[in-house]
Amino acid sequence: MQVIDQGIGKIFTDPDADKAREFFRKKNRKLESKLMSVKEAVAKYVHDGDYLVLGGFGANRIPAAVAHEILRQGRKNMGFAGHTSTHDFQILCAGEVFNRCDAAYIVGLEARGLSPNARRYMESGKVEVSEWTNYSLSVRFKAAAAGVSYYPSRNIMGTDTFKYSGGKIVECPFTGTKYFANPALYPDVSAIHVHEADIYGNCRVRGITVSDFDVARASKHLIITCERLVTEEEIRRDPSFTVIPYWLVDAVCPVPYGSYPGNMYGEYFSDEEHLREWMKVEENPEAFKAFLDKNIYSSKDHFEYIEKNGGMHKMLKLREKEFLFLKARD
Amino acid sequence: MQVIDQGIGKIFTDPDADKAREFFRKKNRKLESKLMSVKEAVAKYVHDGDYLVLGGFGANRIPAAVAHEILRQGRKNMGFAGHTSTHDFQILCAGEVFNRCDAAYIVGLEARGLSPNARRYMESGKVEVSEWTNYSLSVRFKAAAAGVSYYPSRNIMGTDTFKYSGGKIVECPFTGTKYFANPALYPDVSAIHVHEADIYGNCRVRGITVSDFDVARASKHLIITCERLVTEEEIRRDPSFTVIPYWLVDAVCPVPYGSYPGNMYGEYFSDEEHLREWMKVEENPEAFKAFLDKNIYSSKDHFEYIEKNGGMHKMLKLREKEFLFLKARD
Amino acid sequence: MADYNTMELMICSAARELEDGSSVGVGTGAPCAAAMLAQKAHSPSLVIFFEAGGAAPLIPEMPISVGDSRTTYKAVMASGMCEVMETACRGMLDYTFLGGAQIDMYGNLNSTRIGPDHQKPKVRFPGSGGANDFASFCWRMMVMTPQDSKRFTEKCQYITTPGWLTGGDSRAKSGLPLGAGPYKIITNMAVMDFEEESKRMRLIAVNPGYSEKDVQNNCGFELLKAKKIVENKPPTKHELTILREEIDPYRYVIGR
Amino acid sequence: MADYNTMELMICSAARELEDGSSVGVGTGAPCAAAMLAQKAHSPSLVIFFEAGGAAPLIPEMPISVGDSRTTYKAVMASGMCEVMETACRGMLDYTFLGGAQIDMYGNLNSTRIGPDHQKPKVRFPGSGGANDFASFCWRMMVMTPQDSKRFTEKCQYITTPGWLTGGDSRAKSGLPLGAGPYKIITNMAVMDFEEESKRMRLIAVNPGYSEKDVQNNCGFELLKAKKIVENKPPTKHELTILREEIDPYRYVIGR
Repeated sequence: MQVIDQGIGKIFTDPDADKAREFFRKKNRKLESKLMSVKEAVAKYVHDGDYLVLGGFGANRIPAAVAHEILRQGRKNMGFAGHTSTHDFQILCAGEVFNRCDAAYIVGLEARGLSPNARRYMESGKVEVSEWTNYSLSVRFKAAAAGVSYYPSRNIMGTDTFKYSGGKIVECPFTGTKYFANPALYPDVSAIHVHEADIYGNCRVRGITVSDFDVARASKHLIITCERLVTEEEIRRDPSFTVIPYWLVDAVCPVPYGSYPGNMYGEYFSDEEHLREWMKVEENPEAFKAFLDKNIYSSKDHFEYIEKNGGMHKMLKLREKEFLFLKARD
Repeated sequence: MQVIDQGIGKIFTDPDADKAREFFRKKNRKLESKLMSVKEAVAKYVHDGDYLVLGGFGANRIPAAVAHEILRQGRKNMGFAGHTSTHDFQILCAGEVFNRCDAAYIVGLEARGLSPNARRYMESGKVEVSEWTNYSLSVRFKAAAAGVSYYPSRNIMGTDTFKYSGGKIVECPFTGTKYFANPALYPDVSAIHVHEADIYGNCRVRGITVSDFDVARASKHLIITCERLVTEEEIRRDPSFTVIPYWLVDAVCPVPYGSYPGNMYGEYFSDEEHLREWMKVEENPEAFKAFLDKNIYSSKDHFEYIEKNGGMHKMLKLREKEFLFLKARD
Repeated sequence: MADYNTMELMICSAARELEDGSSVGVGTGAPCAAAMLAQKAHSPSLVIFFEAGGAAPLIPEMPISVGDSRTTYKAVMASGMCEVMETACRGMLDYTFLGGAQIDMYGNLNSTRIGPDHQKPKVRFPGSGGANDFASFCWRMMVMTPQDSKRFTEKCQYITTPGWLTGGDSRAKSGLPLGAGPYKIITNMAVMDFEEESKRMRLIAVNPGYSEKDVQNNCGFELLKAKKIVENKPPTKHELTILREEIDPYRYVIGR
Repeated sequence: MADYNTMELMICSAARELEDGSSVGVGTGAPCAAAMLAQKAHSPSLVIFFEAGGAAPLIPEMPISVGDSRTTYKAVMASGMCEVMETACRGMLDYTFLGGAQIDMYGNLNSTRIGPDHQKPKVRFPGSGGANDFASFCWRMMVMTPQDSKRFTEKCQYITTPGWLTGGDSRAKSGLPLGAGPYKIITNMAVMDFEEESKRMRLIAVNPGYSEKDVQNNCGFELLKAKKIVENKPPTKHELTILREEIDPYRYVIGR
């Protein structure tokens, strides 16, 4: 195919669809329980050097428990998709977990400002970066979910975002229109937090799905954390609601309040107080180290972390915020 | 772009994404009632020569009332997407409504056999046919829904289905893998039958969605028939369930039992007796003409058609079949 | 021992190919019966997909349409055509069962037309539906069909659905996903596979009551023959009981 | 008359651009406040989209994230990123509001980095997020930004998000959708549009209390000037009441 132009960014994962097929051919399709702890799931499916994706949207429906556990288990040299990655990005930067990054939205926490530590890490030269946009990363997942090696899109062209991407410019064979070719992104492992799952991994999500539908399908291994376990019967009662079917899933970890301190649609709002504290303490590397020790490294799991930050009282307050009984930024 | 090979089939619609954008730029985004009768909707949005798509899957969740009304209003020279089109195809062939067809699955009614009249029509030479597969037609809708002029897929290559298609073979700019380029299909008008809609056109669908998510987005005009009107408040109560948002929709026509004689998930099963009668009577052109006169041309609407075929007693029986109290083929 | 008909034997032969924990894309009729039988007899974890969107249902009775409510009964997911076909394209579907009006020695299928004029065919059939897609994407494509020399033809008048195309490495060169292709052909008389290099159809098992010669006489091209041709095993009582009592009590498929 | 601050004026100016029945893709902060104000003041049918998937919500209070629960409160649909961006790419989104650390005379934006070494930047910003996408797809891109000559720069150190690129027909040639591009730039001092042929930024309105010279002095490149430069209308009482009492009672956006 005639390539009109191409970016200089690296492609950190292999877009080859036949190689992905060889992997998926061997993926387990048996209906068997995948219940395990987050600790077990990370030990089993997240390896040094793997390319990682975290679902949700930065501080909304994020697999926070998995991100903390990755730090506790000391994973290094990973690849990471910065696909509106905000608080999750902040966590991974704290552990210097990755050394290559597909950046669409990183280092910021939206209206909350920029993370000093994430900026330090990204300005250190320790991380190799290719640039994309949120939609282009979505399309890269969508192409992988469709089992192909690329999909075309109409964004990005003409900018430095293109120049530092790993994409190429091609022409439509029907209209001659130029397109940005997005290479498929098949992550080695992803973690997604959902509202409900059964022990086999059939999942339901409420509210926005962001790119998780495609991320789940594109990923070679998939760790699910869920607010609530439900029965298989409940899943089969109405199959219209299933977003992620069990054959995509490798681990199911029940983690109530698993998106904390992030927002979980219909469940609890984000803990803005804690997120502000996190941003603030990052300004002082020593204090930040102590903060991480307390909240992540010396906590044995997500529940201990929550306990240290207000426990069930805090959770009830965040639930009141979610339902607008309290203002979001209070 | 280098084209390695291409089919000889015609592309009946313009895949140009910029032209589609110009149309959609002017499409109404106001939140206003689109309630109207099927008769009004067809008069307003279905024109001679238009390219038409009917949602659902042949005899499952089909907009039967719209198909009948198209015959009553005598539309001709249309284009049509035969995307697992079974009983709906049979209806349109009875009216000789279209003269060009993108064929993926036509003339058959799956396990029920082949439609004698649809076969006669398709063997008459009156219809220009391009060949595709079900998935390729889905991808053509998906590309249009994404606002691009093509998407690549890995099927069809090496066959006569490719040869008689309007697609082309290109190479992936990353891997060199060959792909079938599917030209985007932006229908002039589509009709989709759904479970619930509000007066603005926000729709919910239960059970399989087939390709309707993409068809709704790809279409320049969209007619919705629904089993039940619901309030806007009910739609907004949980936006997770909305499949088609109102800005895609031009007409909302409440038609309870609107998929009859087709199946409607969770509502009523198909009327196999009536479908068998239809197949049988097609063998005799004279009898078929009388049958059509009775059921379509002399019926003023879908309710009269249902009344002539067992009315509410029949509907109750089909509901019992749907819930397995009666066997499907009884 | 002979208390079964050939359709029952074909369904049982097909069902045995579907090992536990595998996945299969099926249509209505005999393929669906085979998948249901496999699931009830020996492969409880068989994942059944229908092209219209039904995924892993607990099928309560034979569907009439691959999109009817039976195909999503107590299913794990009610999705759509892209979801199912893209699951297949990612390499997650092991098997599919297809059919056609014609089949050639490379397993290519015709379900589109008879007659040379595409715009005015002598006989128009439905076309691909999802057959071309499943055959392109699923690792192992199987065919259940009656055996006669008109159907098993030297050259399909139209190739709707890819088999091994013109044999050898032609399929790999075509651009279709690597490693997938026709696997077994199950007829009322025999079971065939495909010779590894040439990709030509090869006789590997003959059904009780038929000879190798019967099979060749009812085939419009020369069949290769495996070194050892076995006799196909008849249905077991267990299989027949499930098939007749649970799956197709009205004998829609097995009775005809 | 002067009982408003420049942020309030900017939000009111921006809101007035959003006519009833149009659609807009917004982020958090001032753009969201402008869209909310438009909806409450004069455009009840304004369709608001958030890139994470929220579509047509009845926003109860300012969101903190474009994916938080406020963005789908009583929404018409909770979807995903592809759904929103593809709706925009199909041509269904009329407007978007963006910002950046730098903007040049063609409306190109930098929100990625300062410093020449991409792998070791002096300052790393978030990058595109959905900004490049919205700017590529939405018909009319607008920017709300404080005006100073560092921000309004001759040449962005990095173009994250496309404006008119290098002006003239360069954007049309780039492959980006035809007819879309930067429309208005709303600052604390003025409103600019883009001259039709050259696509260079052009002063069209000055805010009360500022002169044309103030604007040029706070711009790092030469601004074109419209034949007639008007004085921008101050916020009305009605607008201010809605903005202060309903939209941003805690003055998160307008107070700072």
